[in-house]
Amino acid sequence: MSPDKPASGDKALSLYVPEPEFRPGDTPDFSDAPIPKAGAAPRPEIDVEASDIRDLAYTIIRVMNRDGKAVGPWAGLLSDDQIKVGLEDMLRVRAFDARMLMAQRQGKTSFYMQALGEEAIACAFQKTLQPGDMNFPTYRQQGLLLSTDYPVVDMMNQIYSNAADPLMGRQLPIMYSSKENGFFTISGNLATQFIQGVGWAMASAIKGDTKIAASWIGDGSTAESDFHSALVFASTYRAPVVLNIVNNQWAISTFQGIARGKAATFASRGLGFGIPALRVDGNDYLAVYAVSKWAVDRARAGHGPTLIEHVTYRVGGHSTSDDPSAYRPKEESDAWPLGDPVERLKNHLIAKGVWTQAQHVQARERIEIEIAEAQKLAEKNGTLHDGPHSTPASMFDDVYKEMPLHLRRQRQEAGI
Amino acid sequence: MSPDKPASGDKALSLYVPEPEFRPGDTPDFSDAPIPKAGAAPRPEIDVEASDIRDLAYTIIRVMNRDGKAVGPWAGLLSDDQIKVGLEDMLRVRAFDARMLMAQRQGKTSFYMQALGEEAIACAFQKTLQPGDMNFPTYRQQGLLLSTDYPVVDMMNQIYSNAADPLMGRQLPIMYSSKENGFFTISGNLATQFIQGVGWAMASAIKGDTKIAASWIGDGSTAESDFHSALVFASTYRAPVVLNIVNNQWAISTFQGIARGKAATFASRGLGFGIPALRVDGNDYLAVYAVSKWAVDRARAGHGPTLIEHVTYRVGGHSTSDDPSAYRPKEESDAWPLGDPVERLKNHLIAKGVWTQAQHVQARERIEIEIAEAQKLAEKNGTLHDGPHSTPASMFDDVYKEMPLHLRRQRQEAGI
Amino acid sequence: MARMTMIQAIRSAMENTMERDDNVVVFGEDVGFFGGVFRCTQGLQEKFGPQRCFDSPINESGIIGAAVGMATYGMRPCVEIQFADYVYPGYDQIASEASRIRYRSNNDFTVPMVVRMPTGGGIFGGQTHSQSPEALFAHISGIKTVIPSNPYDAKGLLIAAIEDDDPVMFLEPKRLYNGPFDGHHERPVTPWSKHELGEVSDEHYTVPLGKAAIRREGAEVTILAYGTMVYVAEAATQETGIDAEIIDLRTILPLDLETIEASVAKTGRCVIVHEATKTCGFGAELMAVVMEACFYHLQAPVIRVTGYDTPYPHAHEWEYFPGPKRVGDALKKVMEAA
Amino acid sequence: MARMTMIQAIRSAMENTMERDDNVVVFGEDVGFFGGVFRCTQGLQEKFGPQRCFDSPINESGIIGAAVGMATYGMRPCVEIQFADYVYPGYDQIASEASRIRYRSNNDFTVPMVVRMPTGGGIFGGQTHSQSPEALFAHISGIKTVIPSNPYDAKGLLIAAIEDDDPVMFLEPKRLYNGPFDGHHERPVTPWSKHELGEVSDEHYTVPLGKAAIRREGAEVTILAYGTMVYVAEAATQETGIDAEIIDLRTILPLDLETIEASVAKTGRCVIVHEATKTCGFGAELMAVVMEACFYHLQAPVIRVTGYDTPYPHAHEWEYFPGPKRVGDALKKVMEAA
Ligand SMILES: Cc1ncc(C[n+]2csc(CCOP(=O)(O)OP(=O)(O)O)c2C)c(N)n1
Ligand SMILES: Cc1ncc(C[n+]2csc(CCOP(=O)(O)OP(=O)(O)O)c2C)c(N)n1
Ligand SMILES: [Mg+2]
Ligand SMILES: [Mg+2]
Repeated sequence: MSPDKPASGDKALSLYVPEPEFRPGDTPDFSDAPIPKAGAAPRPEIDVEASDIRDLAYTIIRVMNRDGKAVGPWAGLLSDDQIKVGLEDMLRVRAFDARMLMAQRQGKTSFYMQALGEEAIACAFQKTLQPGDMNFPTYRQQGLLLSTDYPVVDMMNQIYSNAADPLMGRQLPIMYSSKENGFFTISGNLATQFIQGVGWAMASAIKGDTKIAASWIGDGSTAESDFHSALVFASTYRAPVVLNIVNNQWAISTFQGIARGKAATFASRGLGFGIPALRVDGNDYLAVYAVSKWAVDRARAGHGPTLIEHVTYRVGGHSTSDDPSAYRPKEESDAWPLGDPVERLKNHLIAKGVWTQAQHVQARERIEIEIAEAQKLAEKNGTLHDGPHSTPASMFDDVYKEMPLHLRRQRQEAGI
Repeated sequence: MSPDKPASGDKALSLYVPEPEFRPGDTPDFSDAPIPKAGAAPRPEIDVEASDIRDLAYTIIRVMNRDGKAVGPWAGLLSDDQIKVGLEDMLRVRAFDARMLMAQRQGKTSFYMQALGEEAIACAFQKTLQPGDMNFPTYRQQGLLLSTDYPVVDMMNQIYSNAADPLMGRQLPIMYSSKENGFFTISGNLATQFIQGVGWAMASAIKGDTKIAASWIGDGSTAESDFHSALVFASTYRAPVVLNIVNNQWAISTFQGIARGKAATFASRGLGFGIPALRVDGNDYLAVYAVSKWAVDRARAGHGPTLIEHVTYRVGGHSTSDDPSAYRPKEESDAWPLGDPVERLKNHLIAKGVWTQAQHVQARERIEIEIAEAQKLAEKNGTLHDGPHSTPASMFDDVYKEMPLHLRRQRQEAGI
Repeated sequence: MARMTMIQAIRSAMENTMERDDNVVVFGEDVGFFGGVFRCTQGLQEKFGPQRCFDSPINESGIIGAAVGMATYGMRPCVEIQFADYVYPGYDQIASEASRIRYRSNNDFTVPMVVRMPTGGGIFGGQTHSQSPEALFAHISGIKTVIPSNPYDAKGLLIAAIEDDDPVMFLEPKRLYNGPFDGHHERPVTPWSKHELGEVSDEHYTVPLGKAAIRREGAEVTILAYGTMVYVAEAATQETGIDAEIIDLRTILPLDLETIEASVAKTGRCVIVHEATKTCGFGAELMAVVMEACFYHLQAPVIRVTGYDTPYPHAHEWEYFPGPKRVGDALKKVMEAA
Repeated sequence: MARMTMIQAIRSAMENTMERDDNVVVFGEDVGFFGGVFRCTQGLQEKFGPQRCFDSPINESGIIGAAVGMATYGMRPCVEIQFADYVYPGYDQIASEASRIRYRSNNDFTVPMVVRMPTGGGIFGGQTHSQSPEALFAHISGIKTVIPSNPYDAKGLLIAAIEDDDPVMFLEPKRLYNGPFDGHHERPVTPWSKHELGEVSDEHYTVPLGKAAIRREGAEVTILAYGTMVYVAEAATQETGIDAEIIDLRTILPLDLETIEASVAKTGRCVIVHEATKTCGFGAELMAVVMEACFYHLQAPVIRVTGYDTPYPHAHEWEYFPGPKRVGDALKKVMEAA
């Protein structure tokens, strides 16, 4: 069919399959990774057009420099006290994770997922919201709840599926729900919440409300179709929503190259929809706060959606069912150049002269005790395998608002 | 939760719902539409990186200028004879459409869809392919088949669901299939073929073959999730595929703003995946050919996928079930500045001095007679409502390679 | 009171609920300015503005996913999927999300959402404009599935669905939009204006979800049907002279078990009719219900008359479609048995 | 010959077919370097290279859509969906595409593709790691659906599925991966190495699609089961002392109608067991099949023992799971009846 080129001269094609740079046994080395200097990225007005800030989708917005100083146009938004609260929030997430990981190992529940190394993202983001706003989180945003006043013990009750579980033992551990605290019921199905958040935001706009939504997704899950649905709807209707991608570089055993083909950035996907896209150092609490606040303000002012890619690293296993040493070098998280979010924020406060190592140790211990006490309380309500649980008959409740006849019959037959 | 901003000061949100510029009764005026000059866009090497040619996703690559001259770096690829063949291909599509539209109006079949105004795209693209390559078309790429040697009468037999229908009357009219001619079986479900084409191309690469695939989609259908799946897979595995978007500005009654939110371009969606993206004047046969050839060569040379946005205008109704005067001004297609692809190519040949108006009329009449004769032949094989059709029993065939017992029983019960 | 087509009745239901409750919004492909490819939403954008009735991108998962989000905010979205055949890309949002949000969140979030979709065949729409996917909804716990057979019910059921606090799949037999169709495609179509169930009030009223209607009382055999098949059943009953009791299920989930059980207990015979493919279609569940509750009353095996287990063919529409002849044969067979 | 777990048997099937036919490729989420979250593809990338076994993006529609494209090229993709609960985003590519391409193109294009997916409960996986969606496949014409219950069958059926020229959904009861599980969760698990059906050849062999296996001959009642429920049925039979004939369907579509019909004709009683939710589950179709073919042989109403019509709950797994007690009660009831 081609008028000028014979098929015979063509060379054989071959499939390119992206591979991560390092596998177990390799020595990870990120010295080539382009890490822009803190303070270098400009801070645009919130009503900017996406096309005017394309570069922000390809850089990494950073605030804290190596010396722990906050620099550049994104710095200076939080008071010392607010920053200390942020540090404590992250410590709380870390202590909570450690305890619950252990509880799962001890057989007190079936499953757990930690956010180790990513704590800054959810904790800082939550502080940019107002009461009534709604997060549509994934399973790795416990920091959103843990930096509100949601009772830690209720989170544990849920994890234990015990008699006080607010979700009646119906959900897998960590699949919390709290409308009150702006935390949408977590789904086990990836990405579905990303478009739901957009829909919720559209509803707020239709009703002339002032509330905004925040959708959350992982790097691997951006490949899911509902990521696309969300961008299409958010851009079309300029929904008041912040679209957060947590790029922790891994999706179970699969590195980020499988979701983005080693080219472009996740953030840059927003540009094809005219959605402003910003890439931020996810291990820099101050940068996450500043960028998130920008996007939240933008949404609330009626300028529409923002896509944020939070660049971080998943330090722990994917879940308690996973052992990452099978597919990546153990040393990789240490080698990763953006460091630990808790250490970095601590150093910032110390550099500022408003915090000491001793205060830090004290705070950590206090929080660990808090968490341990909550755990004791929760375990009084039972654990997964030893019970007690909600009554078995409650299994039939709330499938519908009113129980239809066929379910009433089934419950009767079950004799429970 | 926000430390510094009270909810009370916020102004009410409101939902933005994009509207087309012109509705019935308005006088369409495109004098503001940015139409770049023919010949202005550069022609990069085929192994270029997407990030080096971002601008090509935001412009319109054009070859024929107002005087019908072919200008710029994308010009000069086709001989006069090849261009004449292209013109005749387009005339064939137009004559075919006119006849079949009429046949549907006369009650000889249930449904028809024309490609009026978009003929250049499929016709020019097909000429860049080699035997064995595979198109994954939508329902509006009849030009792909009509510019090969696929029998016109078989297309009509399919449209009539008659006794000679190669698809046994199983498919809605115009849902052709021809592996032999590189035309994948059309689906009624939008966008599914876009990722299938990527999979086919991946298979070719895995097998070390030299064949490439071309996927097709409409502007409205880029909103579908399988558009996203296709971009993710194509970019990850650098599949040898050309991803074609036919932006004819309408999706049934819905203008393109609903799929792209009045921002960015469809082409620019490729950039977020590191896929080179080119926007081309879809009514300019020479430009479509040149850009398509570039992308096909790129794929075949192993440099991976390209996204092409063909900018055109759907002059006719969406299908025979649609009357566009209900939702857009009748004059809109005339006002649209990129003109008619047949007229433009004709003028180019005349400007070159290798074609005359008389030759053109002659060619058109010859082709119309060809089509009319094919129609007569096809009608000898029957029409939808009068028959004859394939035997009713064949309805049960080919659901599986071998008919399972339950279907054998059903066929028996049917007594046909 | 006025005579309405099913299209007008459906539109009237949306209009009434939109008037009463500004949480009701309508969107979907081509439903805004144009009013929908079947014109069910015509005039709604004009009356309520583009924020209450608008065109959506062509993305069924997006339509349903956005509606789920809106519903959890507190609105009552009523969205249109252009053809039931195109609901599959949105199936995950139905089966994994809408259906389970109340349960998994222990009532913290709920999804009062309606997904309308034209369904069924008989219009020469070929494989992808003719499907009847109701069984795929009935298998999912947490959603309701409604299939009206006439303008009066369509309006009352749709209002009930929009006002219901759980997600409802609302399947509209497109072959009935303009008149009852009994499968006699060779005869002229009767318009709804000639049918008593075309008599529809402009006012707000509901027909309760989960209640079947007995369209014809009869003593010899029970016909379980819904949508277009109700009229096919009527034709077959008339043509065979068999005294069938015709039950129009209207809601297939929750199913009106009591009405079904009482009827089959009375007649001792049963024929089940639907357009969808046979294997694992909703007829299988009806078989099971009858087996479980009425076994000792049965005088003959229950018979299913359904679409065949093939894709919906274009040219052979009338051989495929379960028409009055096939239903009549089943009635005769079930009467002859035992 | 060797003793294999079901995981090893499944891996062996892929290895054998990949060796014999370089058109066989394997991909899915985490199946490449890591070898799959259940390790079913472990070692395949190392042996056959990353072009034959590779990780995919997390997009089930993409996985299945790409596989459809590859199959129409002429390859035989065997893809993994990480859990059956996650197949819904890819449902459109199954129900609208894979299933109909042969038919709609009149054999011009075909889709020899296998979609593997771990299915079923019993592992405290909660709502989204426990589902049994087989009925949603059985309702779709043009695809086959297979559910093995032991390593020997798993290997033979998977090879048959990969070599089959039509699309096959291959549901792997994950609770059986490491040993037969009879629902007695309070007892220690027996490994496959202690079970004769754990005896699996390294060589290529097939178990034909569409043929059921009679796991236990019996005279009093027929139990229709598949997957994990086969062992629950065995336990219930043993515990009640009722002489049941246990049929392991293995393939639910095409269904081995003849074996079912012969057995129920013989026993005159039938109990159907599956994990999936009841309404419109595959048990409904089995009910219908028995009703249609064996009505005059039946001495008692057929009983379904299934998952309840709720999402799969986490804490109440064992109340939800259809265990030997519930199946035993059904056996007793069906024996007492009439
Ligand atoms: C629809 C769907 N497909 C697959 C899975 C299985 N799965 C659970 S988490 C996960 C990886 C997600 O990775 P990412 O989005 O990067 O998030 P992270 O775990 O890194 O936070 C996968 C594949 C799922 N839960 N849902
Ligand atoms: C999954 C799916 N959803 C909806 C439809 C109904 N539909 C058919 S064509 C069409 C518009 C497509 O517009 P576009 O992609 O711009 O292509 P064009 O018709 O302009 O060539 C719609 C909504 C469909 N066929 N499939
Ligand atoms: Mg990740
Ligand atoms: Mg279009």
